[in-house]
Formats: sequence, C-alpha cells, structure tokens
Amino acid sequence: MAHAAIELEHVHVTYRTRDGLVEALRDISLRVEPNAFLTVVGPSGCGKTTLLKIVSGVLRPSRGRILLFGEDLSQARLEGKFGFVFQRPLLLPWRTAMGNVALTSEIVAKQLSREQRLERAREWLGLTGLQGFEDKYPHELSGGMQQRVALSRALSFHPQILLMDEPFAALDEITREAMQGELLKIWARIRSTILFVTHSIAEALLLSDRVVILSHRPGEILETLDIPFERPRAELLRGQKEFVELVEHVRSKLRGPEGQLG
Amino acid sequence: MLRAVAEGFHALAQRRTLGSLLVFLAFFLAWEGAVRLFHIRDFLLPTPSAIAVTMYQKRLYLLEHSVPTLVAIVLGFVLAAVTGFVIAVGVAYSRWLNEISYPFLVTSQVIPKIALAPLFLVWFGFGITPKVVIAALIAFFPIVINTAKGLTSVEPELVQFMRSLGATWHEIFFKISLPWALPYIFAAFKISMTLAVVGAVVGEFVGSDKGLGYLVMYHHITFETRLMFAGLMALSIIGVALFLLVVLAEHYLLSWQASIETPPETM
Amino acid sequence: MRGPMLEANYVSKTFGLDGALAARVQALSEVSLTVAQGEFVSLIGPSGCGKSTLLKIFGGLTPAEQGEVYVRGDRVTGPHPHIGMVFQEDSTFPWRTTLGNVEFGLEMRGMARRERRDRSKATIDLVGLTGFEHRYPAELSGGMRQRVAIARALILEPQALLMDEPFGALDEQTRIILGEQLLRIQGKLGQTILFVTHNINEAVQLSDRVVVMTARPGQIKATFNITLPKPRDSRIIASEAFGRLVAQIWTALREESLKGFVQATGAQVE
Amino acid sequence: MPLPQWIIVGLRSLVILGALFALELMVRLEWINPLFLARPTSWVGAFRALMAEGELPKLAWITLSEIGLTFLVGGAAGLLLGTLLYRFRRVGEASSSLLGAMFASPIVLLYPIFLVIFGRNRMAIMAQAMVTGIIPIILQTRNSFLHVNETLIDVGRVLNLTRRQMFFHIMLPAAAPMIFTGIRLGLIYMLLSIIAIEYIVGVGGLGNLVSDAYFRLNTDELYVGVITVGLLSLIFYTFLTRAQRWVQRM
Repeated sequence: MAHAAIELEHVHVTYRTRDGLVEALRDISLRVEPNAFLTVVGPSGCGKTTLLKIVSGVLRPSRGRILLFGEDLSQARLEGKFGFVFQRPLLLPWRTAMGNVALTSEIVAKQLSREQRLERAREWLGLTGLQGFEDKYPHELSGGMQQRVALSRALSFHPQILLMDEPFAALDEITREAMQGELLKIWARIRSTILFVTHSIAEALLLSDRVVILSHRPGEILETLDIPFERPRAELLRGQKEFVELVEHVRSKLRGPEGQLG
Repeated sequence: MLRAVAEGFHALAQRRTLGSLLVFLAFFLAWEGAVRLFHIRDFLLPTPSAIAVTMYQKRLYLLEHSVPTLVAIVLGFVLAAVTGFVIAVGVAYSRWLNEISYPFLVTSQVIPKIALAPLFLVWFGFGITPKVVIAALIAFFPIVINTAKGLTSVEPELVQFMRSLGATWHEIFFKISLPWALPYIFAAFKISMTLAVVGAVVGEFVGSDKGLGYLVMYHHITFETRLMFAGLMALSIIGVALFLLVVLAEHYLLSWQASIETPPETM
Repeated sequence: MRGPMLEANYVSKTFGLDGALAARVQALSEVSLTVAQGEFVSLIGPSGCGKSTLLKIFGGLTPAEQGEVYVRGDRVTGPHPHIGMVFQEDSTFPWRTTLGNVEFGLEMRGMARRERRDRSKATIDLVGLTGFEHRYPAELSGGMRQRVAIARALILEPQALLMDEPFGALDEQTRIILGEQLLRIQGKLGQTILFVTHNINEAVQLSDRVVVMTARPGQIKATFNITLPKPRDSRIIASEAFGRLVAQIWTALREESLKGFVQATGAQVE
Repeated sequence: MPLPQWIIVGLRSLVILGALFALELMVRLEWINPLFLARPTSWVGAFRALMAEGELPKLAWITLSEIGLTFLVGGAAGLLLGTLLYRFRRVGEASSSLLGAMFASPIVLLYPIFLVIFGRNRMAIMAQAMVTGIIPIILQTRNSFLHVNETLIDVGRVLNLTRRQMFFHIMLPAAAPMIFTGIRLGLIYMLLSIIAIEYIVGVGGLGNLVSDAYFRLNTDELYVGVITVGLLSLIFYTFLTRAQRWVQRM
C-alpha cells in the first residue's frame, strides 16, 4: 500500500502557558492521501492552527507520531516540502510582489540565477492573475491581491505539501469566492497535497475531498466526512439541497449540545 | 545613488512646506526685532544678523574648532551604533541575556550619563577619547533598546515559514529580521545622533582645549557673546545637518515605507 | 402604514476632492432608498461600492454631496439622536470595562449613576455578557467586544441602528450566533436596522429586504424581498427557499464583483 | 518555557553584586589605580561622611526640587502646547518642522543664553531644562491626538458629544499611552539637562558635587555623587511608570 502524504497517529498536544497547562489536541489520528485536499473545520481556538504547526514540525506533539510519506517527521528532511499560506498575507513590505515570490526560491532553489528566479516569480504571479503587478509593493495592493502574492510565494517552488491556515478568512466573501476558484484551478495543475484549515463550513465543503470536524478545545475529531460532490463544483451547488443539508449537518455537529459563546 | 539622494531632498522639501519656512523666518525676525526694539545690549543677546556677520568674518576660526567636534560626534555615534547593534542582537536572540540585562538597559536609559563624564576624564585623560566615549555612551541606549525591540517584533509566522523552507539562521536574519527592524533602528538613530552631539560637546565643556564646546564656554567666560553665539549656531548647524543625514539615509533605505513620519512609538 | 424611518433621495458622493492627484472617485451616484419603521434591510455589494459611505451619510458623520437624507422625516445635518451606530472595526474603549463602555452614552447624557448602572446591567444581560461586566476589552474575545459595542448603542434606545459589517471580523460560527441574537433583540425592541455586509447568507438570514449595490459608482442594482417566516434561526439556512434566494443574489452580485475587480485592477495599472 | 521569576531576580542581583565584588577585588589587588576607580567599600565611607556633614541630603534636595519643579511646570506646559497645536491644525503643521529641528538640535548647549537672561542661578537651570524637555512632550502630545483611532471619534460623534466631552472622554484617554511616551522622553531630557548645567555652572546640586569632587580628585565622592544621581533618576522614573499604569488602569 502506498504511503499517505501525511499521517498522524494518536497525536496529543499539551503546552505550558503562564496560566498553566493547556490541552490543545487530544488523540488525533488522520491520513491525508497524496494529492488529496483535506480540510479541517472547527470553532476558533479548537487547535486547528496547532495541528498545522505540528505537521510542519514547528511544534512537537506531546504524544503520538507523525509520518510524512511514510517517514517519521523527526527523520524526514523537511526543507522545501512545505508551502505555507497564513490568514494574513505576511508579505515583506520592503519587497515588490515579484521580490516576495522570489524569496522562496532564493532559499530553496539556490542553483537558479537571479534572473531565473524572477522569471519564475513572474510566471507564478501570472498564474494567480497578477500580471502587471510585479513591481508593486504590498501596501499598493488590495487584501485579495496580497493574498494572491502569498499564494504564489508558497507555490512557486512546487511544495509537496501545502499547509493553509484560514487563508481567505480576512477577505470579503466575493473576493474569497474568486480566490477559492483560483486555488482549485492551480491545484488541478500542481496536484500538491493540501491540508487546509478554516472555520467556514461552506468553504470546506466546496473545496475538499474530505473534511475533518474538530471539537472545541481540547480539539478532538468529531467526524470525518468524504465529500460526494463531483468536480468541478459549480457555484450553483451552494443553493442545492444536498449541499445545504450537509452544511447544516456539520453546523449542528460543531454547535454541540450547548452552543458556545463567541 | 545620487538620484536617490536628490529624490530624498525632494521629499523633504515637499514636507517642509512654505508654512514651516515662514515659521523659521518669523522666529529669526522676532529675535531681531525684539533685540532692536528693547535695545538689548550686544553682550547680552546679539541680533541674528550680527551673529551671521561674525560667523562669516570668523569662518576659519569656527571651522578649525568644528572639525574636532564633528570627528568626536561621528566617531561616538558610529561606536554607539556598532556596539549597540551587536548587543541588541544578543539580547534579542538569547532569552537568558534578555531576562537578565533588559531591565538594566531600560533603567540606565534614565540615568543622566552626563554625570559620568568626569569618570571618563579620569579614565581616559584629556583629548579626544573621553569625548568619543561620552558621546557613544549617551547615544548607545536608544539604539540597543530599539534594535532589540525591532528584532523581536518580527512576525513569528514569517520566521516559521522561513524555517519550514529550510532557511538558515543567517538567511532569516538578513532577509527578514534585519529589514524588519530597520524602521525601529532608524527611529533610535535619530534620537541618538542628537544625543551624540550633546555628549561630544559636554565632553569638551568638561575637559578640552579644542572644539566648539570649548569655544562656546571660553567666549561665554570672556563675554564675547557674539562669538559664543556664532559657536552655538555652528553647533546647531552641525547637529541639524547630521540629523538630516540620518533622515536621508532612512528615506533612501526605507523608501518602501508608506509613510516616513511614523511616530517614535518606542522608547 | 407608518412613515419611513430612513430615507435617501438621489444621494451622490465623491471622494478625493482635496487628494494629491485630484483622483476623484465617485462613491455613490443618485442612490434612493427607503427603510420602513421596524424593517431590517441589508446592503450588499462589491468592495468599495459605497455601502459604508451611505451608512455614514445616514448617520450624519459625512454630508451627502447631492440629494437629501431623512431620519423620521427630519433632514439629516448631523448625527440624529435616535440613531445608533455599530462599526466593523473594534470600537470599544480599551480604558473602560464592559460596564463602563455600555453606560458611556448615558453618562455623557448626565444620567445618575444608580439609574445608569441598572440600565447597563439590563442591556448587558440582553446581549448575553452577564458575568463579564468588569472585564476590559483586552480580556474579551472579538465577538464579545462586538457585543459590547452593540450594547453601547442599544442602551440609548435608538429607533434605528446602522450597522457597518458588525460581524465582518468574526469567524463564521460566532457570526451566526451573534446574528441570531441580533434578530431576537430586534424582535423584542423593534428597531429599524440598516445592515452592511459582504455575506449573502447573513444578509438573507437576517433581513426583510436585501439591497444589492453596483460596483463604483454605487447605485442600487436590485432589491430582494425576503419573505421567509420570522422568527428565524440558523436552521432556516437548510430550507430550499433560502437556497434559492442566495443563488439569485449571488447571480446579481457576481456581475458586479467582476466589474469591481476589473475596476480595481484597471485603476492600479493606470 | 518562561524562567521562574525568582531565578531572574536572583541572577540580576548576582550580576550587580558580582560587578561590585570584582571592582573591590581589582582595586585591592592594585590592578587598578585607586585614583581611577575607588573601591565600593570606600564609597560607603565617603557616603557616611557626606551624610554626616548634611552635605549630601542638602545637595540632593536641591537637585530633586529642581527636577520636580521643572517636570511639573514643563510637563503641564508641554501637554497644553501640544494640545493647542493639535487643536489649531494649521499652526501645528507649520510649526512641527521647527519643533522637529529643535528636537534634533542639542538645546542643552544654549545654556549661556539662559545664564544671560536669568543670571547664574537655579532659575536658569530650570528654565533651560524645561525648554529642553518640553519639546518631545509637545511633539508627542500633538502626534498622539492625531493618531487617535477614527472609529472611536465616530462613536463620540454619533452620540453628539460636546467638544469638552469629546476631548476628556475620548481623545485624552485614547491618546494617553502615547502621550506618556513623550513625557518619559521629556523627563530623560530634563534630567540630563539639569545635571549637565549644574555640573558646568556650579550653583549647587548633585551635578556640582560631582564636578567639585572631580576637580579635587576626590574619587570616592565622585562615585557617591554619580550613584546618587543615578538613584534619584531611577526613583523619578519609577514614579512616572507607576503613574502611567495608574492612569491607564491596566
């Protein structure tokens, strides 16, 4: 059997803060197949971000094991495997859009010449619909455009795994929808494995092959859903009965018995 | 390079609007007018025009005393910038060093380092060394504190992103942390440059037979008020020029910043 | 039938008159809108279409350039005493506790301490923040801070609430819970609400009427009457009627967003 | 994992004690000429002597009262001027570059002018220190008001607040944290200026004690003077930090 791209086995995460111990994740086991799109949904503060951190090796789990393509995370060479996209674009304000995208290849693809790197950055900006904006500084771009740059930056070195931490949460709904479409188009081309985190149920259902529902802290897996809709998924899906019912199903799961304060 | 400098001046000129020029003009006119109107005696307070004439007549004399002062200021500032930067990096990257030294750094900022001037004279003798050390000592603290603050304010997620790419410490520092801290560093440079001027001149007051500080003190005692003011003017010109130099460098290096007139949020 | 609460007649507004490059941007162009008493109307449209500007004009915070605006038949020349506003950005006073924030308006109007304490307590209870009276905003979550802001507006018993993407910065779950709460409060107190949002689900779930605006210059493109039965809770989302409405509004909006995107990019390329 | 508080405090004290001990040892072993660096234990002797003569408390009181008075008057005037420059926008914009230039130029060095105007006395020192310290306060106060969050102002406008209410209940508390930064910077400048002029002019105060000790080559007294200056500044600064916390109540 082929190895999963990401595999978590009974992962627990507990960390210490000034107020004492906090249990962030409890007994998480999940598999993400190569080239699959898996989304984790959950309420704020349920440990979704922590999950991404342990997969990328920034944070160590207190218990349990993480395998990447069958290799133990502690042994796997992580360099260049991950692309990261965060909720905020986190661009370097002193670099142009192209300079920001070129940043990754400066580190991962040192063998390339400066011209080649910039050429590659230009290509990626084109792919995310930003031709003509190569020489703009981040503060000259709108929020949606900045996030496109961040996406290009994360993708430009063909990472095997793309980790996305609520990448569209700060955008308005309309831009968000455009970005979702764009992400799927690019994903169809590059076929990286995507681990995506969001609190938007509709977003999760529109984008992914599989959705994992996480509970309120400590985060536990409440349910794993395989999403039945055919791709490409039309926007009309939003109005369809099956879709709406699935959204409501996830929502009732997340709410739990008492429904928490925001 | 030259073009960038010219652009810098252009930007400065744009901000210094006609209004502020008028304010400067009004200031000197008021001074001139007050002295003439109230018949203030020349040895008490000369008119700006008389000072200007004196400055022109004694230009070589002033220049001769400006050079040692200028050298002391610049050396002191550079010394402060280099040591301040190195220590700040230590403080920013070693938690132990940080926990232990930070309160000392913050509190010593308050202590008027001028009071230490005589100690340096005792230690380093007469001459340029105590001046440079005093200037450096006063200018040092804002640089350390702001640089450390800037380096530690880097977005942790950005560092996490770089790490996941396999970037080395060296790469993260030069590509992310340092440029990130530059606005903070320049905010400190602006304050420190002024402080370095004060330090160098106080050093000359306390023990020196050269320099503008000495010149001012000497002519104060001999009641040659015009010459004293000429010295003060020369000092102010040096002080403002050096400050503008820092602003220009900031403008050149941080041209990406949307607005340069950010408030000095630190210190 | 009662008279309209809010009324705008042919309102236009241009920005950047004193801007450096004389880049005049027309934000609103001849917008007319009437909101009846007790009605809940949502404004929805692409970014920069002037929704917030219209709200600010109703609130008396910025004057209309052309056209008139009325609140209960009074011509708006400044903030109207019967109007309350809630903003997207965190607008709580960080130096006051929940209680201090909520009673701010009453304090400014010179009400006695005892009385305003009682009323604040009741309002805090209404938005579900009992137990958090003595916390400072820094100790509250984003959703709770927004409830404080809502309570601060509600305590003055405004007849109309102008809400500028009040839940825009919150996550979806919190947003839905707060939306339900807002509907309950409105059901109880009966204010008129003009609500700006980007979120179609939210607009349909909350409103009696959804007004879709065009890309810049903002004009009214279409109006949808939401006839879903009230009171509503989030389960309504699962109904077929709801889905149909959302899809209709999407179609109307998508054209405008595309236009808006082209506009934004075109403007930047010069 | 954060280090426990007691370890940090312990380490800090250890650093101070260690430095003092090393100093004592080096001078005792005559690695350093005692004329350069007096032993910490002999500082204590000099301190006792100065206390017994009543000299130190007297001089400290002079300096302290100068600082206090300058700070009160200068701080109040700076706040007022900064507020006025915010209120009258045109004047504020026009004068901001003059103030900026003054902030950049070493005003301490204008002391002869003050001596000319006030004579060789403490008024001259205080006036000088005030002019030096007031500038950052003015600049930062104006700046703080300019940077108050627009939304908070809108909240006030919707409530139809009077000018007075707007200022005292919204502008001032919102700007307070940034204003304090200016006040702290102003205090540092005032302290520096007072000690420097006392030192140069010699009209009493701790600065004068230091310069006297220097000219008499009395290294022990020199150190006592320097350390007292440091402690005094610290006390003042701590007081200010406390005041800030109290005002912000956070």
